[in-house]
Amino acid sequence: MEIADLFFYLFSVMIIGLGGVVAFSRNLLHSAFALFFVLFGVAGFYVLLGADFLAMVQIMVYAGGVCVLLIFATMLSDNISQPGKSNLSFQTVLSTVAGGGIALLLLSAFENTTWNVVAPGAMEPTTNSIGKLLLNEYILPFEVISFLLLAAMVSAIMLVKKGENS
Amino acid sequence: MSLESYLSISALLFAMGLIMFISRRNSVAILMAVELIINAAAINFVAFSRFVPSAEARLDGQVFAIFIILLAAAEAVVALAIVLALYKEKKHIQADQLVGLHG
Amino acid sequence: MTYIQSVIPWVPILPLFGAIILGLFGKKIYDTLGENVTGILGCLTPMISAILAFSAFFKMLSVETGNRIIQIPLTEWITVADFQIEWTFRYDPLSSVMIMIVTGIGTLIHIYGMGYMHKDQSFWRFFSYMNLFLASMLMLVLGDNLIMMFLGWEGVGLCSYLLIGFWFSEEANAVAGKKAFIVNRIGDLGFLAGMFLMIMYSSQLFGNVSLSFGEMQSRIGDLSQVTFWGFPLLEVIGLCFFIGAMGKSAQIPLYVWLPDAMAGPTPVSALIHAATMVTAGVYMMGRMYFLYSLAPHVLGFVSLIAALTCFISATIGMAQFDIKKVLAYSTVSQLGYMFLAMSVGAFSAGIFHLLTHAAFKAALFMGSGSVIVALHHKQDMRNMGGLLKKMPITGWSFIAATFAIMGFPLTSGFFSKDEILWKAFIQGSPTLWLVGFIAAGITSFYMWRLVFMTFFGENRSDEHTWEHCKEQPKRTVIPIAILAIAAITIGFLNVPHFLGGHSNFTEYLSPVVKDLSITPAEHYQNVLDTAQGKVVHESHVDHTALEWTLMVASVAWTFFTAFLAWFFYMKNPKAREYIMSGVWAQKIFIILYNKYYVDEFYEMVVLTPIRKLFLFLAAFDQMVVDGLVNFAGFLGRHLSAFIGLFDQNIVDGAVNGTAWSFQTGGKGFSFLQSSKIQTVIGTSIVIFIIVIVSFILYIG
Amino acid sequence: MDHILSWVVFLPITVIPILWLLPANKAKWAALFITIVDFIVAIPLFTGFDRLKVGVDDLAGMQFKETLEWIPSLGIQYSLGVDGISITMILLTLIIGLVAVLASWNIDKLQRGYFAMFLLLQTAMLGVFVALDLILFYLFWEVMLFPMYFLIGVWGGPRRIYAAIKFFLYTLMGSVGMLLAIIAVWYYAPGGERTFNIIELLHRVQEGGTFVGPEIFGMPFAKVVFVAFFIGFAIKVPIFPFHTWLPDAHVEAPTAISVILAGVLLKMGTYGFLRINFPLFPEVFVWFQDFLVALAVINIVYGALCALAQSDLKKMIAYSSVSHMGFVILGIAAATTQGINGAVLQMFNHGTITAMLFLLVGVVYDRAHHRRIAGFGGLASVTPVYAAVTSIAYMAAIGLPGMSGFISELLILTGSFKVYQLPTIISGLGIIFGAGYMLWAYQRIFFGKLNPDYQDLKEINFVELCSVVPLIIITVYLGLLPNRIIVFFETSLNYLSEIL
Repeated sequence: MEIADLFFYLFSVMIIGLGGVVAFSRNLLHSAFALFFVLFGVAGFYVLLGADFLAMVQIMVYAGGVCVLLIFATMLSDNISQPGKSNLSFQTVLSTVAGGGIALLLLSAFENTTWNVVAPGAMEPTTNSIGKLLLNEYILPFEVISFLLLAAMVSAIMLVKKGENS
Repeated sequence: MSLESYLSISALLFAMGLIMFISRRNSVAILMAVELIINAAAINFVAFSRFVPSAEARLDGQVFAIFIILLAAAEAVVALAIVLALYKEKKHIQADQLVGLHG
Repeated sequence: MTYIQSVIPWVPILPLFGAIILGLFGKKIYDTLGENVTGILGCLTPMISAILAFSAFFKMLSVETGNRIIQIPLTEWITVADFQIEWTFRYDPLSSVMIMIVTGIGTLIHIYGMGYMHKDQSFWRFFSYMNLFLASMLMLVLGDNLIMMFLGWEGVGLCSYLLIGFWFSEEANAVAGKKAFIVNRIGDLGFLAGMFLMIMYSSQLFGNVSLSFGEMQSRIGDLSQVTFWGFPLLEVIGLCFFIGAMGKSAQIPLYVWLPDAMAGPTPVSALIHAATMVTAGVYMMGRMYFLYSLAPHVLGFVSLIAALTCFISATIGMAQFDIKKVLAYSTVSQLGYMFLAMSVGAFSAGIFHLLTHAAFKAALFMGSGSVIVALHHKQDMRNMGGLLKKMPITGWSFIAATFAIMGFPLTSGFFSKDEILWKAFIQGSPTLWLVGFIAAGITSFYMWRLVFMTFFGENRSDEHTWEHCKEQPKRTVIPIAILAIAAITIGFLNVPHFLGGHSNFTEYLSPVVKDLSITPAEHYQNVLDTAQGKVVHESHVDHTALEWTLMVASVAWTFFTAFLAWFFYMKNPKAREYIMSGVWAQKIFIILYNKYYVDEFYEMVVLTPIRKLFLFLAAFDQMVVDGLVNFAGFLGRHLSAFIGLFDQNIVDGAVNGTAWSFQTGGKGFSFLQSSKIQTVIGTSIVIFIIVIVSFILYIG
Repeated sequence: MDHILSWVVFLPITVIPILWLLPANKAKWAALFITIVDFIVAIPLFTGFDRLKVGVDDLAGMQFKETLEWIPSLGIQYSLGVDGISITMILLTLIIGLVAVLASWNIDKLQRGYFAMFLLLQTAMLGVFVALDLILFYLFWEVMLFPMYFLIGVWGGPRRIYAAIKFFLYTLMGSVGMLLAIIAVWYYAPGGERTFNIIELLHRVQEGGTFVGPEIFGMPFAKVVFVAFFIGFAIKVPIFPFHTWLPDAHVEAPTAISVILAGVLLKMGTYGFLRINFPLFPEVFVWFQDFLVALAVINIVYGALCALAQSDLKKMIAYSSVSHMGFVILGIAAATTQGINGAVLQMFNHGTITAMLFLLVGVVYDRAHHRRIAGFGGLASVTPVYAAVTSIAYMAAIGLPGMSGFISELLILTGSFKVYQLPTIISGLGIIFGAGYMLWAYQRIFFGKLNPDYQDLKEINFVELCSVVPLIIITVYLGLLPNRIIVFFETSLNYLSEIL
């Protein structure tokens, strides 16, 4: 039971627990904050898996950026406290069946596939190799992503602005 | 820890995201559900990149994860912009009433 | 030699430059520098080329007769495989005579034109066209091969079109121009056919063809053996070229355009339709005498056409009242004479008559032109008369020219026409001579009728024109006088043997144009015999006595008809009314006056059927061919409409039926149709799971 | 500059995106600029062209070759090349393109769209003449249709939709037949190994290879494929039964487009004959020859007669080009050296002369907004310069010696006279009718009394003049010294005439 396994269990409990809060809490704000911490858990996983740069990116971009944005959104739309129960009992049944089915399916798949994996090597800093990788092999996606982000930003502004003057 | 454990955790997270996605009425909640699902996928990527046998493809998973995060960010931005625009328009963002495209 | 070679190319090119300069900048020159300068510029280029032409002629005289044929190659024109045509000029006695006529008379007419076209607002355009005409006529005459001749041939056709329709504001002139061009074009088709035959067979026999006259002459022997569609080749080629000549030189079937060409200004009629262009056909036959001398049947046909033209146009000329129409028909009849000479093998006589005719006919036309201008563009002889007092110089030169055309002894017309009649008698047939003889009489009758009606007797025009009628300025009158003098004197160039001369004109032409001394049929027979090696005896019979009698007879006959004209028109006009009053005379007069209704005949036989044909074809094209396409479109549309209908209620019906059944059954699953995104995702995942699970369980 | 052909072909379309950056009325300057640049870029083509190389069927003979693997699996290459037959056509296309831009100076509706289509058309046309691969040839052939449809359909006259659709469907029908023929030729290529390259196929045919294939509807294979190709090209020429689209297309098309239509598009049909159709099936051509001469004579006389009956000036000129193209067919059908040389020369001359005619019609149409010959009268007194220029153009069209029209007609008639005497004489009648309708129209428009409502008709302006004058210079220059251009295509065509 090395320290790593311990952290693994800690983070997994954190993710699953807070994931449940996000999913089932009545109050939207609660779920927003819960999501914030779930992201932290995931970042922890990344560290465990040797992706230190990725964890940092996750925390900064995802948790810091996107999650805050979500929180803004929940704040702006005033009906936070409105009871979150689904309007149709049928929907909850459907969701549990779908969710559970997927989970069971995946878990059974994991069980009986033989992964040809190799024992993980030593952890080494990944930042500059990721950087090199990004700018050599993955230059095209890198450029496209930048273009995409620009487009997203512009469209977001347009959407909101159009709303303004109509 | 072994690969399966990471994968199983991400599967659970994925399932929870899915359940939330289907059952919640509030658009913002749905977006959160999407975030969950995306993170589940990212975990898988990183897990595989960690345990993948070939040496030179070691970091590909992580690069993909980065891209996923970026994309998620872009997606969130746009989705929220739409939601807010809708909100301004209809004063509510109940997913099941927003059925403009209804056949 | 080199002098000629350097000078000759300039003769046609100078007027061409003149035409281009006047054409492009004429308006500006006319507006800025005024009419005189444009006129002088217009006359300058013909004058220079005239000087060059005469100087080349005198230089030619010094060259011994042996090598008088000078070719001046410039560049290659069309070379495609075995078809090599070059730009080469050919200067030999025949073309020297022709270019002297063209440039000499051309310059005089240009000077005359300056006076005639006074104060006409498109003055500059007139001179540009005239220069262009001179250039293309010189090209025609100096061309060494058939294609260059054809270039000139079509060029003069174009210029005559432009000049006839010069005052284009009246529709009639434009129609006359168009008619002239199209009739010429029909003739040119004959010319083209002749050329193609020549090209085809000479390239077949000899590998390459350049259509130059020297080359054709050398190959004529072998070509005479070949037959085309059963007829001897040379006959067919000769006929085709003659058709071209008919179109250009207005012989019987294709002469209709010449009288209408009088619609153009008088200098045009003088230059083109009297002196130069119309003689192109005669020149062509003269140039290709070697071909015609081996084609006796064609020459027979030519003599028939020539005699007919000579006689008929002379008769029509008698009945015309428009001064220019009379001269036009006299030109057609004189051309008939020239072709008559050609048809009996007297090529040089034909060319000599061409020379003399050019002189006196140009003088006559210019004289009539100055009369018309004096009477403010009235051309009807019936209200003229007694103009001699008012216009002495024009009058007397007109009379001198009439003496020449009548064939008054020792005048040019006498020598040239008498030569033709004589050759027609010996080498043709007595009937040919008779027709020519009668026509000569009629010619002198209508010429003197014209002179008496315009210049003598009392004045029939109204007071106003009578006061204004005065002698034309120097510029118009002097050229007429010069030409009138020439008409009288140039006869001595070719005094025949029996009158003591030694016809040095024929001598001069001899290296290029060899006359036949016997009838073409006999000549052809001799050629065949020599070909088979049989000995040929040359018959030398002395005919001086016969010549004298014929000459005296024709002079007497022309004097008599002149007297008749004098008697009817001067002595007592009442006698004329008396004869005219006769029913028969009236009928004949009407027929003659309406030109045997030839124009109407052509209209009926040729033009209306073509007009009907193309209207029908256009309609056919519209209706049938287009119809087919539109019908296909129509069919397409209606087929689709029908299919639409069919589809509508039969197929659609079935579909609607089934659709209705689903409708009700599907209510239960309507939630599937709802657009809520979540339910859609959910159900699809559930279905996905079921599929995967069943897949694993049953197949896995 | 080894890829000169590709440059020349694709240069025009490079400017299309820039058109949208420029303000609308500047679009025409861009078009003018690129056509001039295209012309200059093409000059080494003509100076460097080796006149002695015969290129008809041996690959070495083709000049400025470029080959790129395009679709290796099917053996389709992007191969361009030029030889005697196509060099003059490229020159013609460039000249006509330049002149047509000048002619469309006062297009005011949707200028950018107009010039985009125009440049696309220009590229397609150049492409057709240089393509050596059947599929590439077919591609350019189809691409050419597309802009023409819009150019006629949008910027045309009153009945433009009908004319555009008719033009499009007609040519499309033809080219579908052609596509099938191409595939048949590819599939049954002699010598086993399949190729689309025209020159390669021709080479094999010369080696004695024949297209052996199954009977189609009972008729021998080679004949059916020949006829399929023939119909495809005949529609373009146009030849008698397929010509009805031409008058409508011309009447409705704007001036510049009918200049291009008559100037270049008609030549594609005859170019197709010379390049693909006839050399590929020499023995079938011999069987087809008499019928082709009959068609040619009908084309000449029928076209001339119909022209006589037209009241619309543009329709008359359309029919006159049917008649003139009939001469080209006559020249090709005779297959003698003079005949084919004359035919290619006539293709070039007809291009320049008819372009002049349509430009001049455009001049009067822009001012009077109608084309009825009867509607005009006595214009010569109001617009002398315009009258003079039109008279030169009409004289060139009649085939007056001293102008290029005469040389090519003379060569064609000489060539065809050697083989077919009577048909040549009959087509000689065509020349007379030609003189008839040209002069008749000229007289009705320019001579006679001045039509009152045209007193103030403006004289031909500078832009129109500088689009017509170069053409006149070319016509007169080629009239006097035709060898300058004959020498370009003489060697190839002499060889071609031996094959046929």
